[in-house]
Amino acid sequence: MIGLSHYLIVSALIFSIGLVGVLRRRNLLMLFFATEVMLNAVNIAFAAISHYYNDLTGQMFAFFIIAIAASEVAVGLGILIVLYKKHGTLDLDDLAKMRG
Amino acid sequence: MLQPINVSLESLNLVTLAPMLIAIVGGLVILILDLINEKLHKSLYVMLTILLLVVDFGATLGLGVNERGFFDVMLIDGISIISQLMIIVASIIFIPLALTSKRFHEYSYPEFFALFLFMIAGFQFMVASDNLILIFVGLETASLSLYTLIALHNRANSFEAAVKYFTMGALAAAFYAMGSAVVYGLTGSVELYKVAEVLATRMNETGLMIAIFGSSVLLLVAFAFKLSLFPFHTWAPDVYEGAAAPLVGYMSVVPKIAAFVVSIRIFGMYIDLGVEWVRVTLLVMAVLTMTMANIMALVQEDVKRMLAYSSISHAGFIMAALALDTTEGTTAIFLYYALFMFTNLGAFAMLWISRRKKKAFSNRYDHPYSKFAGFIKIMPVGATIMALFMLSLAGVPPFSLFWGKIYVMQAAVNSGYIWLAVVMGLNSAIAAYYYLKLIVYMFLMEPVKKVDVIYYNLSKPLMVVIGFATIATVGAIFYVQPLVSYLYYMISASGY
Amino acid sequence: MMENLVYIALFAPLVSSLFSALFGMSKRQTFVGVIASTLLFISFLASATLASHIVSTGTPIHVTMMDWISAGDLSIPFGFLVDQVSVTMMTVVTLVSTVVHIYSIGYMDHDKSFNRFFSYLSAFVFSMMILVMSDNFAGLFIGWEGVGVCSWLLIGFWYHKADVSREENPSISPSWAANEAFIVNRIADLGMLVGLFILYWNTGSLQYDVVFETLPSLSGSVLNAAAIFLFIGAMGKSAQFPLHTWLTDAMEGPTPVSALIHAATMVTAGVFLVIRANPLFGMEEVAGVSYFIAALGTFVAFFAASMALVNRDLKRIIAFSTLSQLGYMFAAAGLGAYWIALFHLAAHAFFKALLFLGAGNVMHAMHDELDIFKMGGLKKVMRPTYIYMGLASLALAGIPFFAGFFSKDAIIETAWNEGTLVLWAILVITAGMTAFYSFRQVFLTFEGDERYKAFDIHPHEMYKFVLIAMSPLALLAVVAGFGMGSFEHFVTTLLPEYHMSEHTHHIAWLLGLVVLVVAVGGIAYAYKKYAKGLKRDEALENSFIYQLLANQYYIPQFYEAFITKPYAMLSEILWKEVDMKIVDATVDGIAKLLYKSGDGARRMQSGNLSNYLNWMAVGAVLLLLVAAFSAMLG
Amino acid sequence: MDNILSILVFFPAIAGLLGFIVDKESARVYGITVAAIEFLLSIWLWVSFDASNAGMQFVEMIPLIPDFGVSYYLGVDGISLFILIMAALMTLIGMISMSITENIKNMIITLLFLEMTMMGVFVALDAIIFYLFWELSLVPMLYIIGAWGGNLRIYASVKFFLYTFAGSLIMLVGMLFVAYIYHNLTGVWSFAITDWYALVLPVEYQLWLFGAFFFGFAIKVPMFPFHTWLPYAHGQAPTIGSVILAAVLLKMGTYGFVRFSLPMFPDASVMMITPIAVISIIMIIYTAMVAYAQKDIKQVIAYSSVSHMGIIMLGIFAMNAEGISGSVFQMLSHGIVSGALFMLVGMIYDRRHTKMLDEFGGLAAVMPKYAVIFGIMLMASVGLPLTIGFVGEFLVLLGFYQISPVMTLLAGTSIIIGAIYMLTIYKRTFFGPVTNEANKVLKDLTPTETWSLIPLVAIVIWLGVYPKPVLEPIDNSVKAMLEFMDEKAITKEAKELIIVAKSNQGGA
Repeated sequence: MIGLSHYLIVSALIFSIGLVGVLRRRNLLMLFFATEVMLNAVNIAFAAISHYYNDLTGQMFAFFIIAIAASEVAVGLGILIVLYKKHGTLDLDDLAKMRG
Repeated sequence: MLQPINVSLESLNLVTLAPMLIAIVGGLVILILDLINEKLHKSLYVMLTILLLVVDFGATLGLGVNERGFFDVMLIDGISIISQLMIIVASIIFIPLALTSKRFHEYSYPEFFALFLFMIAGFQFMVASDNLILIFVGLETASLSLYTLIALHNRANSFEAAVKYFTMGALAAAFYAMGSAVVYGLTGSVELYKVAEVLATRMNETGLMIAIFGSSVLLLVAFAFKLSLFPFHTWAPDVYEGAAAPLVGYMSVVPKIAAFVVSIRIFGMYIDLGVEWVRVTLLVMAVLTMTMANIMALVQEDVKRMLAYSSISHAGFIMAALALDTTEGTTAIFLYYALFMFTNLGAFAMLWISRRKKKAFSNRYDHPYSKFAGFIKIMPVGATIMALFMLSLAGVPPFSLFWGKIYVMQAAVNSGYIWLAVVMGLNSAIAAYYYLKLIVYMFLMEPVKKVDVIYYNLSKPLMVVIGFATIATVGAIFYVQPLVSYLYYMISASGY
Repeated sequence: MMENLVYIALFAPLVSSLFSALFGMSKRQTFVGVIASTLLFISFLASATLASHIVSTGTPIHVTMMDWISAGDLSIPFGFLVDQVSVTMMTVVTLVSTVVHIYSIGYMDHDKSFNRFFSYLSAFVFSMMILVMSDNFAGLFIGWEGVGVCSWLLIGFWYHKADVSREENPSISPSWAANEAFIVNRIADLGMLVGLFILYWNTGSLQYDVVFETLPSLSGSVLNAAAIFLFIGAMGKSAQFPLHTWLTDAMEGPTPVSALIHAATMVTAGVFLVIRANPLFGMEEVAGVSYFIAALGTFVAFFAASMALVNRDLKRIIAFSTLSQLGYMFAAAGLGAYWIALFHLAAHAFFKALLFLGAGNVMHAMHDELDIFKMGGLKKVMRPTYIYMGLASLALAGIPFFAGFFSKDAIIETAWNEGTLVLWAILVITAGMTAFYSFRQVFLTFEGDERYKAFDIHPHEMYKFVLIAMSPLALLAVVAGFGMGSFEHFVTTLLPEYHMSEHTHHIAWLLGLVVLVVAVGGIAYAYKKYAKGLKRDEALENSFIYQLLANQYYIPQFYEAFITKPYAMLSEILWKEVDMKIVDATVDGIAKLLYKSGDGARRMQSGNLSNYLNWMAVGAVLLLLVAAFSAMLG
Repeated sequence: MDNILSILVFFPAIAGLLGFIVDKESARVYGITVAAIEFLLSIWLWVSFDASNAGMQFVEMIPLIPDFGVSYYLGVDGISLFILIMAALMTLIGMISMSITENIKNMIITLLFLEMTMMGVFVALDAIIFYLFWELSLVPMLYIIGAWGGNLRIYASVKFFLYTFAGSLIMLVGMLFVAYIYHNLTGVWSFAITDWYALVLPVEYQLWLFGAFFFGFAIKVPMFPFHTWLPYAHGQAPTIGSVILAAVLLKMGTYGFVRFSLPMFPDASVMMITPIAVISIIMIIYTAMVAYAQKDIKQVIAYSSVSHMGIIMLGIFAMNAEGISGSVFQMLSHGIVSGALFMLVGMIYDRRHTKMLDEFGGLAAVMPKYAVIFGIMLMASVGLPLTIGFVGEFLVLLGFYQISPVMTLLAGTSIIIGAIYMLTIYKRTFFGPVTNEANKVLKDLTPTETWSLIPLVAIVIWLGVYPKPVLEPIDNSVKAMLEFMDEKAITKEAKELIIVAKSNQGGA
């Protein structure tokens, strides 16, 4: 029987995968995807907990997260496009003009 | 069969939403105006924004203390009112800085002003709710607007800054969301007051602690990022360097006020529940933040970057006040920011007036120290005012921040954290070095180049803003009393 | 009326000093000297009148001018006490001063700082008057320090002279000698101050009368401590071993200064202090200290005389002799014969001043040449001076019936009387040495062949008025001794009486004869050796003893090598190694450490976004760790 | 005029603000006039001061931040009165003798602000107001040293600022803690020193607080080993800066000990006598030796300041009226004398642009007036009786003898080693032949210089001969303070060691 804890473990695993992605990826676009993965992991957790408590709040939160993730992508991609126009690359190792 | 939802308009208490709605509607109005006529001058938008903010201010002022509204997700308690007021005041001071004598193209976009107003609404939502969902929505609304505002400065550095901020912000958002999920899983609620109730009954369960660990650490990461606490501060210097000076001044105050309010609600709750290690963790972070930021600020070559580190260090100071979790500590947070706001905005405004399109003094920096060498000879009044801001930041009495500092330190002493007060004192001494460095450059050195146009960007509105900041900085001794007593009243009224 | 006289006696020198100071920077004005001398003479007259008043009435005059310092329970007034002891000193001081002032008009004739000289000289007299007249220890200390400063100013009067090596001039330079004198005196002054503190905290006052009244109720250790520290003070001013080196170096000053300060008055202040504080020094409890004073005095008498034996410098010989005579005075005071000490003090003042002034004449004549080996036969051109110096030397040698005979003899007798035979023997031998070196000097200067001619010097006698001015001293050097009886009667109303025992009294003539024989022997030997001319004895002069004496037992060199130089070196080390490299470097080190750690810390700010994100993750882990730790600890 | 203290504090500040309008050419006259008026005001304060009243006079109190207990609370007693007058006098004389011409207007304005802070420190009776002026005084001094100083001026000024700033922040924590205790005991917030006096603290608290205040004061004094900023500050500062630094700013530290540490922590003060005395003796001997090794005249005087401050510190901890009154008097004496000495060094520096001892020699022949005044100041500095320097030094040593004869003896070496370095520089500067050609044509003091020094000479002699008008009010206040301390002390040792003057024991 698949219970709440299974969902949560899956969620945690996906979250970790996303986190590793954020830490290891060098391409900004991939990095954004990784954060989306993390947010979706959270969504799984919310949905599962919501079901567990039989309470709609969690699902509501999940919807909000989806919405926010979407706008994040919108804004993020916008910035990436200008950046790409300026730099011609999305490799974040090239993005270190400011330091110290 | 679902029952039709029957909600009375009165129980919604929509007036609690009024301030945010004013900002949002105002933003929309600006966008519509732009649709109607594309050639409107930025001064129109500036004044319009100010007007809207004044109305917003009035609406906030009119709110009654300790009210809930809109399905009880809005929480209008003392700290939400004072933080909203501070956010609005800071915004009112900030926005005239758009009226420089030279053109910076972001201000010619009406979108800038619309985004700005949306951002304010976002912050207002953050502080006016104890619902994790609404906080998240407010946080993201504000952050996304802010990323865009930074990027609008339209230089390579500002894009880099925006990307760094954005990426790390996204990660922090994920942490926040995960933290909320854990809290929700623990208690079945995302309303903090309910969370606190549930937790209070279950505090003796051993398994609970691990979950609290998880939730608080996850949330802490998210807010430590927002508050630029060590080691989550790494974005701050780069973003501050990349963004336009006034926006930096704004960023070092307003988002932090909002984040602090949320932190007070969340971590204050944990501390109140008796989770002592949250306090310890916060204190460790606070001390690390003020110290590390200070020593890194020592070696900066650029004034703006130095000020970035300095604001990080100040955030550490305030974090320590938060960790005390006493009414005085909480009052100290707001008092400190209320005073810091003027001085810091003033200082960045001074940088703003010296901003040139080309980097005349250094290949890398806009505002290297050497740019200000002999400033006293070029612009005596400007140098004196800048020096006043620096002295205030260093905590030299009677300038404004001194009062904030002693209030924080007194709060620490009162809670028995004398070592903390001593650490704060020593940090202030270290910090004095880099503020002094600028004063030394301005007053004691000869100008490096024959640049008589350092005050390149000066205009009347900027002078007004700077003048206002100066008066607020110098005359602090006269308004600290009413300010403290108001803040203390509001905060103790809302039970913090 | 008498009170006014007190003020006149005290302040006339001050007025004189201030008046001369007005012209201190202008060119030489004879009237400055004349007026100064007149004022000093007025002071002398006032003192003399006071003396006769005291003699006739026997009641001391005590005036309090005003408050000086009062803090806490301490209250020090400017109070002046004219009693038998102080009036003696006043008279002696003002008399010698007047003579010296007049003398200086002639002696300093060609000096461009003529006016300044009188200003300093009168200031000295003023300080000396405060010293002797004060009615409390603090006031005494004012004068004490005041004479010190004036001595500094006057020794260094010819400040423009450059430092030379010790071989060339044992005193290096006037300014060097002045500083030495001041600093050495300061060492003793510290002792004196501590003495005052002891007295104050135990008696609650610094007034002589209060202090002396309370003394009997104090414990022995306190009394001893007070006596020791006061005597340390006295040792400095009176140049007792080991603080004696400055006195011979002080001869760098103009000769009138040597006469007045370093012979007649200031150097006797130490003796005066012991006499003044006789209620303390005379106590049973401090007998040890008093005996030490006597022993030290005896030792110094011999020690100084030994150095005088071989010295070639006219003034230094007299200086050593002064030192030696101070030893005599201390011996008397230490043995309890205060009035004898005081008497010798007065008598010595007269003949020693005379001797110095005579030496000044010689020096003037010889164009500042002081080496007696380069003189000789001066009696032809300087007969009056010869007579004066001869008389003074006779007095010094203790030939009957000159002043020194009475006073010195009494001291030697006292030593016998106290049963301190060792002291007695040394004092007797010293008397012989005194006679020898005095006449060695006189003969080498005035008798024999005219060695100065080889150096192309044309000596000439001093001005007439100067010689006349010296006459009162000559007179006193001759006759003062006859006043001994009445003097005893006069001062012992205040000072403890001192009587020889029956036995001593009995053999007094024998004792006197012994001394006389020794003294005459000394003179005779000197005559034999030097009167006919100078025959240098290379072997003797190169002998160890001779060299030891000529180099003042190498004490100045010792001080230089073991005190002055190490002090300078230590100072240098403290500054460069400790202050700069440890104390200051620590402070700067902290600052640098902070700065360096800033440099280190900024490396985490690599600018690379990936790094930043990793830092966030690291931070999260750290937070977990901190949380776990504090949860476990809490 | 009940608010004369406010006038004293703010008159120079207002004048400083108005000074921005005054024309550059007239700035100097403006400054002198203002300083003269200020000085007259301070004299007026003295005239209307009631010498027989040992308590605070001309008290003003306006609550500023009542919620926090901060009020604008001023008052003056015998201890602070004369330091005020001296501060006004030294500012005036410093301005008159000032030779700076570059940026003169800025200098004048800075000096006027500095004067405000100095006045403020000595009249403040509220700890926060005290702290406010205390810190604020650093800023004008930083500018003076940094803008008109020598080659290392920036290093010196920053070091001065940061060092003092760091110390005083620890003191601030101490102040906050006292306020907290006061609040705990009474339920009222107050930073008023007079309120704090009433606190009887446990010994352990006293010790900690004493330590906290010690950092603030000791660095300012400066006590060994916190003294190294001073030689730099003095060495680099322009003459006027050194004069005011030595005359007034250093006194803030010792004044702090008298105003705060002693009456607030009597037991801790008594327990700390030995450590402080040891430090003081190190200051006295060690820095005097270091002074002897200096090659630069100004550095000699700078180090000698440290040495003299050691005497003052020793006197404060004598715990009897003789010592403390003497100490306060010595503050005045040191202010006048070292101020004058710095002015004198400045005058020769103006002529030769060097302060190195090697460059000089035989100046007495070339500049007799200068030599005379220097000599008088030197004698005052080594504590010659009948000069101002003796009274304080004598009383201090006398007072401390009560505590420890041995330490007094050690401290007393100051009269010897003080003479050593002072006479050495005097000899090397003024005596001997004039060897350096450049010195042969030196001009003696100008009338301005002479007349700015003569008042100081007059004071040096006047207060040496007749110190009573000054010593008496000081002594009254000190006696009252000691009596108060004695009553308040809780440990037996403290009760024993604090000596209440007999003349003051009437009631008991």
